[in-house]
Amino acid sequence: MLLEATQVAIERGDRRLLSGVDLRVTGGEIWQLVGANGVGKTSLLRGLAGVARLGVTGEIRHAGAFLYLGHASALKLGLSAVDNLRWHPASDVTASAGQICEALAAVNLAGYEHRPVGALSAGQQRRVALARLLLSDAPLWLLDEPFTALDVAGCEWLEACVRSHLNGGGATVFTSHQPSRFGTLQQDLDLGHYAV
Amino acid sequence: MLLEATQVAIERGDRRLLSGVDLRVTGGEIWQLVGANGVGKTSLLRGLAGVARLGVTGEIRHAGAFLYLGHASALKLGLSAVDNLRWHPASDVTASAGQICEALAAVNLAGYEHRPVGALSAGQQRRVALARLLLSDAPLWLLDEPFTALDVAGCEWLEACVRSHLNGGGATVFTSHQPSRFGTLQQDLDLGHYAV
Amino acid sequence: MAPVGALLRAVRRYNTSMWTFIHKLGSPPWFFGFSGSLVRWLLPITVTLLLVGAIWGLLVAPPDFRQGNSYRIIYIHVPAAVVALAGYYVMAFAGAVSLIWRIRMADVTMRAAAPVGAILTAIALVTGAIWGKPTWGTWWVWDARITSMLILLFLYLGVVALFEAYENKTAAARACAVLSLVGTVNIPIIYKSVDWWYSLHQPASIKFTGESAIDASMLYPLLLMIVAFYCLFVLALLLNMRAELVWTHRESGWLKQLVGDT
Amino acid sequence: MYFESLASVWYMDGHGFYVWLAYALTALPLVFMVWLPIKRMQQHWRWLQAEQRRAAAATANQASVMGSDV
Amino acid sequence: MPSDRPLLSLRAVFLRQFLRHGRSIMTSPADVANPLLFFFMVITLFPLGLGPDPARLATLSPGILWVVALLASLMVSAKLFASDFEDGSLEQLALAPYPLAVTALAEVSAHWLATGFLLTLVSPLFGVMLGLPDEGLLTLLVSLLLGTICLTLIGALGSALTINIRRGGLLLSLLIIPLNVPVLIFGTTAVREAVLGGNPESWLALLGALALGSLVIAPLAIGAALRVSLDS
Amino acid sequence: MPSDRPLLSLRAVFLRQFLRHGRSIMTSPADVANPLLFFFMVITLFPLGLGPDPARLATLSPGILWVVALLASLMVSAKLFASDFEDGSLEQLALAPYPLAVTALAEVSAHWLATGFLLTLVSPLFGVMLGLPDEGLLTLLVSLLLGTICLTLIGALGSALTINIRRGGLLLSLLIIPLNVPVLIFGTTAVREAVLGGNPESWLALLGALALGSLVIAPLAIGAALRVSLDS
Ligand code: HEM
Ligand SMILES: Nc1ncnc2c1ncn2[C@@H]1O[C@H](COP(=O)(O)OP(=O)(O)OP(=O)(O)O)[C@@H](O)[C@H]1O
Ligand SMILES: Nc1ncnc2c1ncn2[C@@H]1O[C@H](COP(=O)(O)OP(=O)(O)OP(=O)(O)O)[C@@H](O)[C@H]1O
Ligand SMILES: [Mg+2]
Ligand SMILES: [Mg+2]
Repeated sequence: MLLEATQVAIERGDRRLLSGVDLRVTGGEIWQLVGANGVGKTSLLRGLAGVARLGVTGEIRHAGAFLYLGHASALKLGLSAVDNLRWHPASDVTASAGQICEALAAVNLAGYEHRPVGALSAGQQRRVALARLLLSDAPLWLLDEPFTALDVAGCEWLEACVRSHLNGGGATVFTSHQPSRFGTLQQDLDLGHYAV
Repeated sequence: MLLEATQVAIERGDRRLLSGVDLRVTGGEIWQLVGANGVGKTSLLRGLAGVARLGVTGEIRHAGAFLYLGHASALKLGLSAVDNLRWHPASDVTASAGQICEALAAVNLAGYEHRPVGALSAGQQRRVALARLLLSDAPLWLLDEPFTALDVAGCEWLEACVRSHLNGGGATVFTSHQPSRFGTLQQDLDLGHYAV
Repeated sequence: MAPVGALLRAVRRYNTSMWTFIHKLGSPPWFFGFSGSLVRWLLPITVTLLLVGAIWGLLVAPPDFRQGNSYRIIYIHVPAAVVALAGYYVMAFAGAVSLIWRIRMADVTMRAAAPVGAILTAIALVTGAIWGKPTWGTWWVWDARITSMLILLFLYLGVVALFEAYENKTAAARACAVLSLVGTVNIPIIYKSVDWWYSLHQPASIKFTGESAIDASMLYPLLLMIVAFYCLFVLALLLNMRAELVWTHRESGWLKQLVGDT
Repeated sequence: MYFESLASVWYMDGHGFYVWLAYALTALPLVFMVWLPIKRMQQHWRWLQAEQRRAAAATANQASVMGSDV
Repeated sequence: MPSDRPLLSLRAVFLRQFLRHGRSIMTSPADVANPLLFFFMVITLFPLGLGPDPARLATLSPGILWVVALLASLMVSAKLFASDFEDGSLEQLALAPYPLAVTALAEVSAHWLATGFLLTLVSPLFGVMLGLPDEGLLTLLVSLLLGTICLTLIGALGSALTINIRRGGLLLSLLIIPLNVPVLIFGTTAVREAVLGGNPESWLALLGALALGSLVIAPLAIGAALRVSLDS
Repeated sequence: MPSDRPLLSLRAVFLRQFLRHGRSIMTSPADVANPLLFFFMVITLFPLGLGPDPARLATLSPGILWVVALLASLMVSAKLFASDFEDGSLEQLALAPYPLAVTALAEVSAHWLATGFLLTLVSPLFGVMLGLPDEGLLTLLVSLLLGTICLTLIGALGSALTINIRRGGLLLSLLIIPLNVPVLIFGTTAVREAVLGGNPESWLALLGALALGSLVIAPLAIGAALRVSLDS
């Protein structure tokens, strides 16, 4: 059991969005949070990660480390990709220059290692953020719309990446508006059912 | 002829991205700019719109008004949706309160008219920005990744909206990483051919 | 009629030759070659002038009858101040050319002039302050000329900082051109206003002593040093421009050929 | 020559410290001002030469590989 | 965005943009109140720092009031175009078929009305608090009225030049402080002359000339600077 | 982000975060130079505003130097956590299994070293320029050393409280200026006492107590404030 959320309710700005959400994530599972715009996917994911605490009720328990990638990519636009990936604010792991360049090459950014991230395209910035997946050893990934801005090849790379994470015993919870990317591998949590 | 671009070349930060791009857009056409992350779709669209001029060479001629919606949505996060839509920085048209509420209802944001836009979800903010399409009378739309962050219903609404714009004699140039949203109605401009 | 025609023709010829010269200046390959030979001459000339002027001023010239030997600072202080002021106008002129005619070489000139000017201004300030201690008994006073020199330093530093802050160097050059143009309009105003500010405040009895006629034996080394500093300014400008050109044109054929030839 | 001895050049009737300090603080930045761009230019030049050599080697390599193919 | 509709006159464009921007400022009263409060608080720092002796404060008060007005305009103008740039409003504005100089001037005017002008109106109050003699109050008012126009326009230019720069906050100050020096000198001198019974009119005239000059030059420079920022 | 790896000691966490942040500051020399230049420029405004008379400037110099130091710290701290918040680094930091108070203190310390400490080091230069008598220089140095610690910590608290508020720039000043008043008073009084030949030690001791107190209390308050900002 990597994540266990019981009877979670989410409030935002005095309005209750969701209530009674139960989610149990074990290794080898992919969960997609599904729901219309504004139903509360981002809010729930932030609650599960523990970024937001106010307005989040219910029990949320983690076993082991996790990696959360939100809309904001925690990249300093003035620093280069290498400098950005050298360390991650939430983790004790420090990546070596070799690992970083490998990860950047994997997301097809070889040659862009030393440019300021602010001078990259939208999809390239997203790729830099996703390179963190390769540098982390956390078994649980919480990803908010990770496919945004990626081109077809990028989406395929991300799918493969999540699949291999799964095979290593990891698990992923993500949001996306494109249904069923992972076919039968994935399970949907339709937040429409829990909307208040 | 709504837009005529001849032998356009794009440079960014001392690097040439594209050269020799020809594009002729007439009423009733949908053009999708296609290409991998970082190929220069956003840069070309900004060049076509005239937002960026430095590093854009070649001839770009417009006949008639156009509406450009970029990544940044030109929304003031502290203002409500209604206040944001009251006027558009680039246009002389001023919308009435009735029209605005209608447009917001069309993008399924009835009830959110008077909340600060900053307190809306990612998809809801995108919807507010797209409501501008309904309030404009420009025959040419230039849209940069308009489907981002929209849920399935939102994407369908946008498709219908573009289709009806076409039927009214308008044209659309847009970028997206999802291929062929409009089937045979649309034409692709693959920027990979023009990359330097 | 004939003389008028000849005159007109001469003017036209002069005009075209001037324009071709300016046009050539705007072309990087030509400029690179031209500046290369110029630098080769200018470097030894400048060094010689500086050394001769400094030795003359430091060792040969007689001491000032009021200030004694401390006045020898004048031989670096005044040239630095004079050239620093001129440098700002070079920078602003280059900025105007780059904004109006979009000549890339003008950008490069402006970019190169800013740090050189800033260094010269700082030298004028520092040597002035050192001079002040033995003559006035204080390192610093808020005198009109000193204060405007300080503001000139800030103007220079603003241009340098703005250029460094932009990632896109083409845009950086444009932004700096706008700034230096506005600064140029402002410089006379700043000078005049600081002058009024100072004269209005009935300052303490500190005055420059240099107002009195300076003896020829002291003047010649000073003039020599002023010429030397002008040469130095041009030299540093050209060297900076060449270094920048080599980098920005590393893809061009003419430079590749030059590199290959060496 | 105005001064008689080296010591008096150094001392300058008590103003030596100020004069020499001023000249030293001028000489340093001046030397830098000239030396730095020369240095930068040399670096760029060497980098470009290395680049050309690398490119030449690469094409030569390519040619030999293709030659063996054919 | 060229349109088939006949273009508006530049005056109409200015007015419309001015009203729009003014309305959006008015929606957040904090934006109007905060610069005044800042002015007030920084002024109170001076008696604390320089000692409370009334006679001395009175002679210093023109300088203090003017320096603080300059600093307040520094703080305020940092944000002048920044949010417009970040949220994309600026690129939309650049697409409108009117010169950026005009629309930018309209925004700056609305901004001035909400900050510089208000600050001018309340300044006599602070003058009295610092012991500025009554003869100086009117001159203070007029000098700040003219001076804040210059300060705001120069600040807007700085803002336009630095919006595209990450961590540009202090850079802005570095760029515009030197340009503001004449304004400061003319302003303080005018007030001091008035207090001493001299004739402040000539200094006020100089300030007026500066204000006029910046009204002509600054918008063009701001327009050019905004273009550069959009282009990079 | 709880991990299976053994947790680091708080000291190790502090050190690591300090080094990280320090390195990222060092990558942009402008961030280091700009506060100093700002300090310098604002100081030059005072002679321009108050007149160049050396004797008068000398008596005012402790106050001027201290007020400008306070203003510089205001300008700088406005941005302390803002970029971390906007780009999402802050929410990642909040997920680390260490108290925010410690990691925030580390960031603030690195920031102080690059601004407040450097400013202290160069302050004697500006003291000389303003004609501060030599007896005051050492006290100026010590008082600014202790004082900038307080100013930076209080500024960081203000920044943490206002990052989530659009256009919070000036609001920040309003929050932290009142908190900074005791620092200003102790600091100027110490320098003035030293110049007049009194004993500045007691005032420096008070400043030291303030610095110690804020080192203990401020990090906790900053941690709590950052949490609130993330939650809303
Ligand atoms: C920090 C202090 C000082 C600064 C910034 C400064 C600045 C300047 C400047 C800008 C000039 C050039 C003026 C021009 O040609 O238009 C100049 C000239 C001169 N300075 Fe200084 N100065 C300083 C201190 C001193 C001191 C202490 C002395 C001597 C006691 C001095 C003596 C002179 C003389 C003799 C000239 C040239 C003759 C003249 O035009 O009056 N300066 N200084
Ligand atoms: N501000 C900038 N300065 C310099 N280069 C830039 C800048 N922004 C983008 N680039 C470069 O220009 C190229 C094109 O960027 P652009 O944003 O146009 O790509 P795109 O096709 O829109 O990509 P995406 O699909 O990721 O949105 C990229 O290689 C990028 O690295
Ligand atoms: N800062 C905020 N303050 C108050 N309410 C908010 C805030 N942000 C979002 N909301 C509201 O909370 C609800 C859920 O927002 P959330 O961002 O979680 O939606 P979402 O499911 O991620 O939507 P999307 O698909 O558009 O990303 C929305 O109705 C939104 O209006
Ligand atoms: Mg969301
Ligand atoms: Mg793009």
